[in-house]
Amino acid sequence: MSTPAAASGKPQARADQPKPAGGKEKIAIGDRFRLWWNSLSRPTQWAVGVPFIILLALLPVVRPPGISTVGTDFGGVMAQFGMIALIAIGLNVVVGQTGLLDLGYVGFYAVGAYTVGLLTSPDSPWNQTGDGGWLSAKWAWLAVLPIAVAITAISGLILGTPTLRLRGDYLAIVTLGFGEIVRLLADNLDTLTRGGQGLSQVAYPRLGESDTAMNGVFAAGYSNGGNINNGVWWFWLSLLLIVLVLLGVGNLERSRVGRSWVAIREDEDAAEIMGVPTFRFKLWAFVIGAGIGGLSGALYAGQVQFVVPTNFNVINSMLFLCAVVLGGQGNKLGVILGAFIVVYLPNYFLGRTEFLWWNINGNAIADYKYLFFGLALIVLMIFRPQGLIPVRQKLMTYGRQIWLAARGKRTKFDDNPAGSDKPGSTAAAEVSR
Amino acid sequence: MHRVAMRGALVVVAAATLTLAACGSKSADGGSSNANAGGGGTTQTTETGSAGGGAAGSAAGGGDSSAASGGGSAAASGGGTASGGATAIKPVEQISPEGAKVEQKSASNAANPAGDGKAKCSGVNIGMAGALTGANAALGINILNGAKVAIDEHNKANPDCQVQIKQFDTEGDPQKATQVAPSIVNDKTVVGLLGPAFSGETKATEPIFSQAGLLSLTASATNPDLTKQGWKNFFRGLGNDNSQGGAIANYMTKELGYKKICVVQDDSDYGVGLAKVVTETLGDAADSSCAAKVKTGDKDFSATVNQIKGASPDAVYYAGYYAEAAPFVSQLRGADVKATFVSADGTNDPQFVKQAGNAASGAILTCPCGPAPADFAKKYQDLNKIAPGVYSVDAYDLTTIMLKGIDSGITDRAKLIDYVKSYEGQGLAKDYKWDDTGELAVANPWVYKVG
Amino acid sequence: MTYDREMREEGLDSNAPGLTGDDDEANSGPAPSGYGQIPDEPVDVDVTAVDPSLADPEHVAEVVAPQREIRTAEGAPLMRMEHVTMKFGGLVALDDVSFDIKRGEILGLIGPNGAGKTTCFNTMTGVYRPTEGQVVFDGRVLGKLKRNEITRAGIARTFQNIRLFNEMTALENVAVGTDARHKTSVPGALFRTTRHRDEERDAIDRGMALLEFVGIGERATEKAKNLPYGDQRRLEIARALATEPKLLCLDEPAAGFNPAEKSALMDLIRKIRDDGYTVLLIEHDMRLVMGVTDRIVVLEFGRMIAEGLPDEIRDNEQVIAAYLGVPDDESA
Amino acid sequence: MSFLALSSGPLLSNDVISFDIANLGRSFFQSTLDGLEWGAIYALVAVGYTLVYGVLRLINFAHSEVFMAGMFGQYAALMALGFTPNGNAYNEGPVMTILYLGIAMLAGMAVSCVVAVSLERVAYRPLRKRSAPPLVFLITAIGASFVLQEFVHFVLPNLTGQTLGGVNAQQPIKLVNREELFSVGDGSVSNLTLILVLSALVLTGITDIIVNRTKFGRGIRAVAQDPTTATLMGVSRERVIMLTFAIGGILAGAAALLYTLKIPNGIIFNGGFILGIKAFSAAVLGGIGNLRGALLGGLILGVAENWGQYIFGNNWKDVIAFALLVLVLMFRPTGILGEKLGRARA
Repeated sequence: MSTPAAASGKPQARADQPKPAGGKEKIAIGDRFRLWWNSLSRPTQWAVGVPFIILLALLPVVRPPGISTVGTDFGGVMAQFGMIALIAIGLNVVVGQTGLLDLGYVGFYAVGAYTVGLLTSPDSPWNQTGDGGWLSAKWAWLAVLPIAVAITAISGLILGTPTLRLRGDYLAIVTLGFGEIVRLLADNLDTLTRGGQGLSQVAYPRLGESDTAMNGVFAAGYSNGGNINNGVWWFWLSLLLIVLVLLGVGNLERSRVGRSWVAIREDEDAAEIMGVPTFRFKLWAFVIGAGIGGLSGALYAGQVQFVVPTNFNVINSMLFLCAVVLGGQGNKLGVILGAFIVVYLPNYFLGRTEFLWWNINGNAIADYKYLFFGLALIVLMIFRPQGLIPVRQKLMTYGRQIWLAARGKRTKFDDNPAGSDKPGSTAAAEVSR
Repeated sequence: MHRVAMRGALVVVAAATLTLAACGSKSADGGSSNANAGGGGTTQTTETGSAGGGAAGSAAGGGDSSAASGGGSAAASGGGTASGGATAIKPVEQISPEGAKVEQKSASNAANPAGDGKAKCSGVNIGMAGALTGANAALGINILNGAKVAIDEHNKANPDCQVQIKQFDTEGDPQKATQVAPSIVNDKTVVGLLGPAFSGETKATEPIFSQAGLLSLTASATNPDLTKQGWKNFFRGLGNDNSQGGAIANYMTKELGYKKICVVQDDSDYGVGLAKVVTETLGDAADSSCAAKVKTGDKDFSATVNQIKGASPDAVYYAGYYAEAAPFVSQLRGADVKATFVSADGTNDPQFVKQAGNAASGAILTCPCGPAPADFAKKYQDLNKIAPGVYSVDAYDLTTIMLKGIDSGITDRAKLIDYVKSYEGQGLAKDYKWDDTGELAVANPWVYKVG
Repeated sequence: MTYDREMREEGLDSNAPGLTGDDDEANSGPAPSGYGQIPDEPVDVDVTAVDPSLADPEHVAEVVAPQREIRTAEGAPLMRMEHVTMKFGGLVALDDVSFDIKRGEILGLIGPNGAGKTTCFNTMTGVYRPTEGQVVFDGRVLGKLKRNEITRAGIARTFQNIRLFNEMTALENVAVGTDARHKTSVPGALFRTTRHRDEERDAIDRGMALLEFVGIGERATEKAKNLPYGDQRRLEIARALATEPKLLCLDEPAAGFNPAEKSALMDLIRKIRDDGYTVLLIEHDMRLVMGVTDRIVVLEFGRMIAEGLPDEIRDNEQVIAAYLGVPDDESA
Repeated sequence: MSFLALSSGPLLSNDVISFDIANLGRSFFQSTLDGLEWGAIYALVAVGYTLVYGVLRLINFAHSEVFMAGMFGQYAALMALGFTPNGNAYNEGPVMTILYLGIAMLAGMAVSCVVAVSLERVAYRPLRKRSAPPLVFLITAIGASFVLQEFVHFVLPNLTGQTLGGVNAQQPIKLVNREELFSVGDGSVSNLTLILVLSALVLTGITDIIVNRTKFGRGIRAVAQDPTTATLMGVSRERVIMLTFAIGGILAGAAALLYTLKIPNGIIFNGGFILGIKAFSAAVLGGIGNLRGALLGGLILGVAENWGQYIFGNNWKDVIAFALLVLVLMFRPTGILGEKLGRARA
């Protein structure tokens, strides 16, 4: 976003607008943050956002005692969080922004993982990493990554073309069926996928190979002796991909595409009548969501180096949906928080025997996670269906111009009139920009 | 008015049900109290475990598994007669890879975790990794409890060497396991690991343990591939699927003289691998026209049963878990298929007999695990409040081996690996001596029969 | 009932029975708000800060109708209904209806309840395909066009029960309308091509101008659902105008308005016409129709019973009979 | 079907998916009879989906758990009657067996009904009051489904002294042994076949009569067609909705008993999930909102997937059911008999 004022040459007068004085001090923190953030130039926004991301990236390296997990490796948990966060972002495009309930999203995750598995596992008849294959062992994973994304996106196209004409609730069931079919196919086509035996020794990025880390930093056994192990590296990789995907999805959101998606979600018929080619944009949402799901699946296959159908149960679809709904449908940062909760909380309790001042059986709590998530879904839907961080989408590329114009008069409001503007939500929504 | 009437009817029915349920729980108590006590096993999601993931409960097969004890009399009618007496899984014999019977040694020379009581150590612990929660928890808990018996005996006898067992829950999920593994490695007090329990998670995590030079001694992961990866730290404390499958196949053709056998497999790693070995070893005796595949979680096998009925085989070999084996054998018998039902450790569980009832009788089940001697079963019961299950004895033996290593003064991981590599001795379940790859030098499975 | 079913199968009836409670046809007010919403603070936009030239109404009017054809080809037929018959099952909703809409006029379509106004309207806007006869718009037969293509062909409409995109701001609502003329799609947006940037700029410039044109420029950043009822109606009109239509169809735009609001609406409709648009108006309120339209078509029981200037219609006996036959206080 | 196309592709040879049409020919009648038995169960569960959908436009995703609760309900009642689960068949004589089955069925119906109605009360009604969008209902239903399953999985065993629920299937109580009555071609018609198919016909028949002929039914149809007018005409919408859930629950309870007669080992916390999806497919197949469609769809789905499993093998059964669902929705989303509750044909 280059400075819009300069580009259009029109809103020069803005700076000269008389601003009613005296109100500024009384704006709520969230508003002030948002105003401040919106007034920053793009480079400054980056300058603030990047350290925050770096801080997040350092979390599994520092492992603060109260935050780190006990029963499992925090780095590994964060790696899983990264993958589920990607999934949540992808699913959010479909469910949160376009309003298409996809209960078979795990199918795309599986397609992505199996694409990598089939092309790089020595167990697969289509393995391309060995003799005569066109993939070098060193770059196999990175080379297959775009292929996995593309194939998953195509699978989204294949599923979406016939089904996206259906009503919303039918679509939910069809996608559920699709998710199951993908898993059952992976199970039944055992000459290809080895069925329940799974595909092992899937390729992973061979980076940072050295004497101490013979297979690179992404290999299963890697650890630098301290807190940095392969899980942390996978987390960093996912974080990088999350930022890239967020930029892309953000660009889409603040454009005609995002407006069309939200319009379809709000009122599909009205959108169609207002000239939105709804089918085409629903298909785009499906394809983009699928591609992101496939990307996450490819990460999964690389990290675990082992793909097997049981990991792609429908119940995982529900868990992904949980992440999106919990965090706040439509809000990119919200669903990332949702993914964090879904992954982190059960792991947090795992192996823990005390929490604050109580003695607890952490394993039992972790065991009951679906019960808790189910309850959370019901309660949330009744009392706060918009999720923890409600959506505050920005749908105009040059929307900042309007925000700045609104600012002049806004300071007239002495107090935050609604009082419901969660500081976190605005912060989150803005960082995503 | 209708509304009132309907509400009233609802309340009456609900109250009646509750009353019935309340009375009933008392009268039916005797026969059902241990319906779940033996622990669970896989239900619908088998995860990736290849080691008898579903196997749980008492493999001891002794009289203590009062699975279907007594024919329940229908109290309400007074005249109810249920067919069926006490059936249980009983050990028959130990067999060699060729299917021949092997003479058992007495267990009196088995290694004792108590040692001489003079061991000195501090800050040395043993880790245990396996599913402790989730659908596959039963197996992990059997192993953990078996290990606890050994630790308990050791710590009581050796006041100067108190060893703890640190539990790490993997849920049997490979991805979860890769998250847990670094925690185990980073806990420097853990010198040896009992586990991982399943083959899938072992595949995923062993590079981590291998890299860290941590002894990994599994009591239940039976996938043959695991010892072919060149891991120097991995030892398997029981026979793999090949030894079990090969032996039972030979046993069926040579000892029992079966000519025609239908091999049915489920879709788990375990079932697929086992069925492959059995089919290969059976050779011509395996009838491909009635070979079938089923799914974990299936309860209806009508097509497969019909197929088998048409082939009239001497035996049906099922490679899979008890949750499917029980309805499968019931439906086979219901369709008047008289062929012997043969299966392996996945089915070797009291739940199998409970759920299949009389249909299970005569079934032949193998297990690389040995039956629990009576005094072990008693100690186990006293400590853990439930009966020992599949792999409990093996876990006890393996923990004992690690404890003996610790008692001999070993405090670092590399030395413990060396100790196990050169170990040779008798345990409660079998003799322990490993070859270069980490397989047991002699691994003879046990044959059990439901009767 | 039959209408209801057809509507539902067309998926048009957003308030289909069931989930949304008891507000079906009866509630034509703003969509039920309050479900799971976080109230947003009202924000007023300084329109001239966005674009100083918006202070000039002439400029605004020009931006609003970029391709306006004021007084060109005025009076030539823009849309022709040619012997249109519409049947639902055995029920004849429209029976051999023929009339024209001429460029630059405001045509009123009236009739008592159940006369087939809405069916006629839906046929004209391409929601229904006529059982017999055809609708010719600007030389093209509205036969096989998809609904979004019809909009791009130049027919825009508002809804009797307001159907805005509630979670979007007023400006974003209008921007969706402007998108009907935009060409870039996912690749353009993803990589921020020049054309995409131009179109986004156009969305803001025209969007703000349209909001200012209908008189709600200050509320540009407010969510549609939080706008007052009257502003929502205006926003719907702005959104329809954003698609750059040749024909603007207004479906009972004055429903729920008080006399003062109605008179303001009449001014707005005239202003739209003067800006070069052709307007089709369906309305219950006779006073409003008589006051603003150039020509009126009257339907009863699916048949066209009269067509003419407002004064002629006022004196038409058939029309009087039709309206007196139904005790309808609004016709007074 | 979609996977047939796969098998003829150049990359996949026939051993990827092997099929044997002749096998179906050999067992044509048997597979059809098996399919009808399944179809009967699907049909009864499908009625619950169809009724609720017809009235509320809501896919009651948790209906599979209503069915599951019914299985546990009838099981508990049988235990209360003194039957000890032992996996073997009891022989009580025809009169007593029918009596016991009747009690068990009533208990199953009662439990299912209570669960269904409470679900409506606790989860759906608050949403209706807030005019929530359909997606919110569906997500709530998924949450409710989780909660009910996990309740039986973890909580129920603790409440019942490990007697009910838990990770394992319940030890079966078999009251009826499958016995052949007569044979048709290669198939044998057993006592169970008759019980299942006749029960399904009778129960859906009764429901059809209730919906189409009684005052209650008129209320249901009125609300299904036009809630506003129905309310104006004095029909209590809330009561009709509750009644709808109750009827759906009762039939699911009946289906639960029939299911356990057929598959005695099926009583487990997650035993309803896949069956529920298939029953929903059956409802869609017949035309959701259409009672007779549910019966027809159930029978067709049951037969189709059984034929399929004879052709492709046991492990393809679910794929066939789901593929059928996808195909139906793609090509005839209104199902075989079309939608709309109470627009009775006849």
